[in-house]
Amino acid sequence: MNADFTAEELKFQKEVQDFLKAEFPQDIKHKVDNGIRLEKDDFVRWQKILYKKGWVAPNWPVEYGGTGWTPTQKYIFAMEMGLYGAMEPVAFGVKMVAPVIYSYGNEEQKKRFLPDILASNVWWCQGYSEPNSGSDLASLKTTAVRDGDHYVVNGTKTWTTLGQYADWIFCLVRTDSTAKKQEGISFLLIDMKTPGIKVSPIYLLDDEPEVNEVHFDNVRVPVENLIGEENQGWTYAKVLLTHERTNIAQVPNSKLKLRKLRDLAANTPDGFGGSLLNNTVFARKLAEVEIQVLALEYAELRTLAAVSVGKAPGPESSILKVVGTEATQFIDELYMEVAAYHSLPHIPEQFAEGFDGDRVGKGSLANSSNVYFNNRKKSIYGGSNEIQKNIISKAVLGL
Amino acid sequence: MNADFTAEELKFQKEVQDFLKAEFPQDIKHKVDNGIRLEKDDFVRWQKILYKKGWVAPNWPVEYGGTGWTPTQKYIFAMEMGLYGAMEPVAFGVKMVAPVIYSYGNEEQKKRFLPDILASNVWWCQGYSEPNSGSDLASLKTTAVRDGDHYVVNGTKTWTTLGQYADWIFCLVRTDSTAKKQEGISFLLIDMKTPGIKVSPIYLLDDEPEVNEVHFDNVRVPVENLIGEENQGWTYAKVLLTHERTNIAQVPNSKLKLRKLRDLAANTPDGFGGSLLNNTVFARKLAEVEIQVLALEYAELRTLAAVSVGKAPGPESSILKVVGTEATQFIDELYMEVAAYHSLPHIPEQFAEGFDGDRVGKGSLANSSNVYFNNRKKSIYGGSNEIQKNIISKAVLGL
Amino acid sequence: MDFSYSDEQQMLQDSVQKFVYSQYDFDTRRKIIKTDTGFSAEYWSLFAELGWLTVPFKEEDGGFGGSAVDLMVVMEEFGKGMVVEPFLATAVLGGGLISELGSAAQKEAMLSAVMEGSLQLATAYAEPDSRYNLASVGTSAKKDGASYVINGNKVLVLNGPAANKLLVVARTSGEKFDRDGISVFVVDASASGISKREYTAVDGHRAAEVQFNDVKVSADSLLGAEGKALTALERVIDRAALAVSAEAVGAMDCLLKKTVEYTKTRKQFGVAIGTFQALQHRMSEMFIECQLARSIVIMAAMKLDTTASDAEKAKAVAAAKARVGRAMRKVGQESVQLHGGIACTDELDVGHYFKRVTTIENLFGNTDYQLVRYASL
Amino acid sequence: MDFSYSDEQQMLQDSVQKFVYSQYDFDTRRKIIKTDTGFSAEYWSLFAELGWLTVPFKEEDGGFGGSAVDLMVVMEEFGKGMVVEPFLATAVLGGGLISELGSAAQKEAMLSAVMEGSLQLATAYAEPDSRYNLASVGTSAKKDGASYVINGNKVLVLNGPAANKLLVVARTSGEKFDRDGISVFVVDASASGISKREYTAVDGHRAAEVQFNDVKVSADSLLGAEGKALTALERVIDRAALAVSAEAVGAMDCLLKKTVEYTKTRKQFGVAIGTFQALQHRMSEMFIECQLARSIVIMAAMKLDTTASDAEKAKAVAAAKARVGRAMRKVGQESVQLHGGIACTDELDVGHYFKRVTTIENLFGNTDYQLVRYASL
Repeated sequence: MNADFTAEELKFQKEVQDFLKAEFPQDIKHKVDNGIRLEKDDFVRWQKILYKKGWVAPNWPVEYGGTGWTPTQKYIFAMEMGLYGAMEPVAFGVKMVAPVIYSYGNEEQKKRFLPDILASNVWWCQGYSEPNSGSDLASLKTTAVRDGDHYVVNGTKTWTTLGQYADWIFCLVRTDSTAKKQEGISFLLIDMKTPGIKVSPIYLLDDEPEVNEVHFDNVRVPVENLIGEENQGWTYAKVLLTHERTNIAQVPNSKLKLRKLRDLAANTPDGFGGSLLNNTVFARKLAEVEIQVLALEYAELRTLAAVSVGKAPGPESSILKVVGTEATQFIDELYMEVAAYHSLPHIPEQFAEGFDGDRVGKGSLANSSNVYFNNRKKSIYGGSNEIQKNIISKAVLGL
Repeated sequence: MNADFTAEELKFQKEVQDFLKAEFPQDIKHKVDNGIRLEKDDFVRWQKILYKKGWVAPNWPVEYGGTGWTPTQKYIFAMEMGLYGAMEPVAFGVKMVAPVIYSYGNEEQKKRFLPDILASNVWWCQGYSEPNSGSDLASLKTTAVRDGDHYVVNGTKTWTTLGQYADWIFCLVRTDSTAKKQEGISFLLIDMKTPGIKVSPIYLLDDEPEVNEVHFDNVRVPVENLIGEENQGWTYAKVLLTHERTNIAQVPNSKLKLRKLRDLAANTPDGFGGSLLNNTVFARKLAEVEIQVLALEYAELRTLAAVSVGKAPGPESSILKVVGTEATQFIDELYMEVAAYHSLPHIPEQFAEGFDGDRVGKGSLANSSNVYFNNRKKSIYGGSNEIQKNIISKAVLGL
Repeated sequence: MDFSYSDEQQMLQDSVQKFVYSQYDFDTRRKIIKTDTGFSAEYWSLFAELGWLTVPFKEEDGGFGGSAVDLMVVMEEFGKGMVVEPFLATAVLGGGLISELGSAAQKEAMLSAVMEGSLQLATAYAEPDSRYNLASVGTSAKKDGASYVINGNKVLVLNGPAANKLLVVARTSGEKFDRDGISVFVVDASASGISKREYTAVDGHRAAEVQFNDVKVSADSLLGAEGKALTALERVIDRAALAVSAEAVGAMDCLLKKTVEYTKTRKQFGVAIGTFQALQHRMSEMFIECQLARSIVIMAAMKLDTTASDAEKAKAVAAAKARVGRAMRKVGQESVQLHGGIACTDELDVGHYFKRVTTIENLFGNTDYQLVRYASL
Repeated sequence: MDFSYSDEQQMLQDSVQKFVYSQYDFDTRRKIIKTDTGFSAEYWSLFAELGWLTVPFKEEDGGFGGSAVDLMVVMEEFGKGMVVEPFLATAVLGGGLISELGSAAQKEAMLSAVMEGSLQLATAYAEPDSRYNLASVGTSAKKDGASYVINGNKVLVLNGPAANKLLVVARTSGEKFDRDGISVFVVDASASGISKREYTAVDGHRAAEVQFNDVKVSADSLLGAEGKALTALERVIDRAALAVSAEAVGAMDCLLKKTVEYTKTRKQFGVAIGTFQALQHRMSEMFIECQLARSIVIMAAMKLDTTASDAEKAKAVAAAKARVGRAMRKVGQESVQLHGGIACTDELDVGHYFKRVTTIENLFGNTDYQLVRYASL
């Protein structure tokens, strides 16, 4: 057991740092540092730079474009990206649909879809949840009925993040309504330009249209867009859910947020002549969450280490989801606490590109409540934290 | 709505204070103030003094020896008693069996038992729980089989607090094993001197034999000791459980403990030249629990006020149990925190009457862990806090 | 000791409750928030007509009586409707300062206008550096002949956009943290040298950051004795803290009720999620929080209506605000969590209650501030 | 970065695990605690024989290697058995100070005896007023010719009753809170002027309060340079804090396992209580606490074995002790609550694990102390 990086690992770390400093676009960095909303183009542009470097998809098999890194290298890469504020590629393509395609798709599908995902030529979104399914995902009702060489899709998907930008959507659809609920589900790729698809925005608590409802009205999807076998979609989706859990702990991001928070607190008067950081009650809380993130980091490293010696990422990884999201949410609370009165304004234009009016509050503090509100979703989506606790009690504790 | 006492109430408060100062025995007060264990005689002696004054049982109907006080007077009395450190009469007689006797007993039983309870001539204990019943009280298995003019009782009762001192025990026994579990239970009074009864101590985490198992081996109990009707015992017991909840919030006691804690913290160095009370982190926690007890006090007062205008103490009073026990337990944690290293010794003899060796730790700090360990029972007994939450969710929220 | 409402209080409660229930549903509120002013002038007139704007004021000032319990009754019902009309800013904060500090002439001139609904007020006290310390005043008011000249920046001026007059807390002498030397001035919102950065807060209420650049005011705009305003300001802010705590009690009751109802109807895995014991226990804990919050707000309101010392009253309010703060966080977060995704949308009222209680926690001293303040009193 | 045990570590773990499993069941422990000395001399010899007493020591001192990870391996298994033999007091604390500060001759004279099992040590550092601040030393050691004369009171001297030698932290110069001027002396337990108030702690371990009244020791009993002992003492106490944190990880694993097993068999209302979702979620949370505690202890142990600065190492230990502290409280309390009454009795092992983790939280700085310390480092 030892915590040191090898000389090669240190060299690699330096390489990542240098790359980020040289290649992460200044204007995007400015946005990230100041809490300004990122647009589609920012994500695409940055992913194309990563693509040029060959660093889009560390977890993919090398044959499809993966990096072939060791677990430690992957950890270093994710950590340096996160600490620098560089975004990960949007997950829906790289982390979510791609593993299903390269694991269960046919050669034709791999060739057709994977390169465009890697190169950020196509924007994907996810069609899993439905208005009435929620945590009980397998109860989904969107149907796909075979009609010659097509499936005819009808139904509504919801919580479709950034669906307004998407070229393609991957969906779970019901192809056999007589089977048990998990057994009649198929995995279908759908071109968003197909007639009959309508996207309507859902405004979240920060008043941003981050997610959408996607309605399917007799949408005709070629059968070659089916992944694997009909009615086996649930099996594939479960694998995808495991991949989705990678970096669900969000340690690099939390560390960056904590670092910024510490700076902000050091520069925030406590109202009595000192700084908030020197206020013991605040400092104690900050310490508590810093330590929580540290414990989480090592819990994640231990999981990765277990995976690297061939163990599957077990249900234990549910704790990464629970603890990671709760840590994020607690950090959000501390931002509001630093912001105090300045946590209350709702001035979205101040956090849009090109704003040059009077600013309220230091840095992104005037957006701290909105961030807090928005991030309440984290303990709900991706398998709610209650579902994760069910998984732990059943699959780990055997209750 | 107003928070002021009337002139009469203030006069009554003064009367209680004067009475306590004059009549609460100095030697018992010394024990209470220094955390020295109280013996049976202490309880009996003090109750006899209360008896002389007519103040043993404020909640009893006047005809049996109650005081006829208004709810505010009862509140004042309980608060002054608690703040002075004067013990309430042991609950098993006055608060637990007596209400069942005067509500459901016959005239003969009332005459036979109530005066001795009031005068502290007879020590009662409770025979409800059994090794396998726990929170599912109605699953009890101790049987009472009719045999002529007697019931023959067999089985084991447990968690019988101070049973080693008891002259009598009131028991729930199964008289019909064919009925539904709640419907075959009877309420029986049993003389502890009856042949076939064996009391064995159970040592709790503080190593004290506070509770006992009581074994019944063909114990013959005269039928005239049955309260009310055969197989109706569960109904009576439920009423008793409501009475048991009186002062379950333990506000006066918590207030006294907090007051002492504040003094101790003021006189405890924080190791850096200040006092623990001036340590903001500690002071904040102390404030939190003081405020919790204050909120609890008003929650209890609101319940009492509702009762006084004729409303039954509803399932809402479950919150008094939950919050009251948790507050006590949290205060115990703060005592350990003040005690620091001195929370660890286990020196029971130091807290027994007449100890004159070297003392370890200030006041009763060297017993703080034992108090903490012992009081973990509070969230378990009297209907565990989990049961209380079940009650709230079913009976209050309708879930 | 008496926990029942007087007949007048009962009537007041019925009246506000009826209004909220029948005229202030969630859609109506949503429309009001989206108007230019962010509140309904029509409803404001109705509030005046029904006498609600007189509630915070003493009888000798022409008010309903000014008891804290009365105020609690109104605010709790407002909390249930998430009422955005500037009752707090105008009648409790601004009106409160005039009532505490004003001369007979000033009261005559302004309080009746407030109670009639024709005068809107805003109080500019918080500063970028002050956090919750009311004595931390950097804004200066310098005597200049028969006038004062005010310079400084104020933040979170509630009702700043609509107010006709601003009550400005400024330092007339002393150093930044001195308790002495703090004064309050009544300034016309249109006075020269005032610039406002107006905004909508996350809870839909309107506020502004206000800059004072050489704003000249006459000596008679001074409220009370020069440099002696702090204790009155503290009393008024505490009364406002109690008011929003009572509002929170109303809001939390709605959150709990809505959450319980939702879990009874929302089905997952073939059953209503309200049948899951883990959720039942959490709702029981929400209920406990609601009950304790209500209890301690009643405690503080009753305490303010006694003849207790200022320190005792401040301690009672600190306790209430701190305890309600803890309850709000728990009840707010759990309501959203138990509803799931739907409560994360702008569409459902639950998220808006959550925003309002979150705002309340940050107003007039957050939980930790009040805990430490309680400990120091 | 490597999270696997070396072969030696794996063998060490197997060896201790096997001992605890086969020779240290709950009844055996109970009997050991009730003996006069409160530990088993036979087992102590066995520890020496199996080489476990060499684990905390460097190879150059004749030890196993002295890595923090090795120590973690042993302590975790000890935690599962609630081993009461004075390994911590003798080998980690006392032996650690000698290893840090001792001259070659002192090490020669004492460390081999410790590793052979023939010398028992105790460290007298905490004082009635010191709380967790190691620099707060009121006990004085005054030079008197070729001797020092020690006066003062020490509390919670672990293994105080059985120790042959006491390592006494005393001030040779400076004021009470100065970091400079703190020295360590090795004093014979039978030296004249020492009086002990011996007791059993709530967790069954033995300790003493020790008074030093004009205790005269020769100059060669000084360990290291006069007045320069504090940083070494801090390192040793941190190592002990890491050791008990690892012990807690073992104890918590047992608590969780026993609680899960119990709820699977204990029936109420006709079903095993482990089927109640509210309890399932609470056990899931206990599992999370156990995993986070284990993770952060591994972090701290690995950090101690690097070449990081003293401050970084101290910060890692503070983090671990604080986080484990929070976990212990939750896992301990929940284990008792979920077991119900039976866990409140002396009879069941659960209560004893609970006592031990409660004790550990109070040793070497409790949770809040470590959090504030972490923030200051």
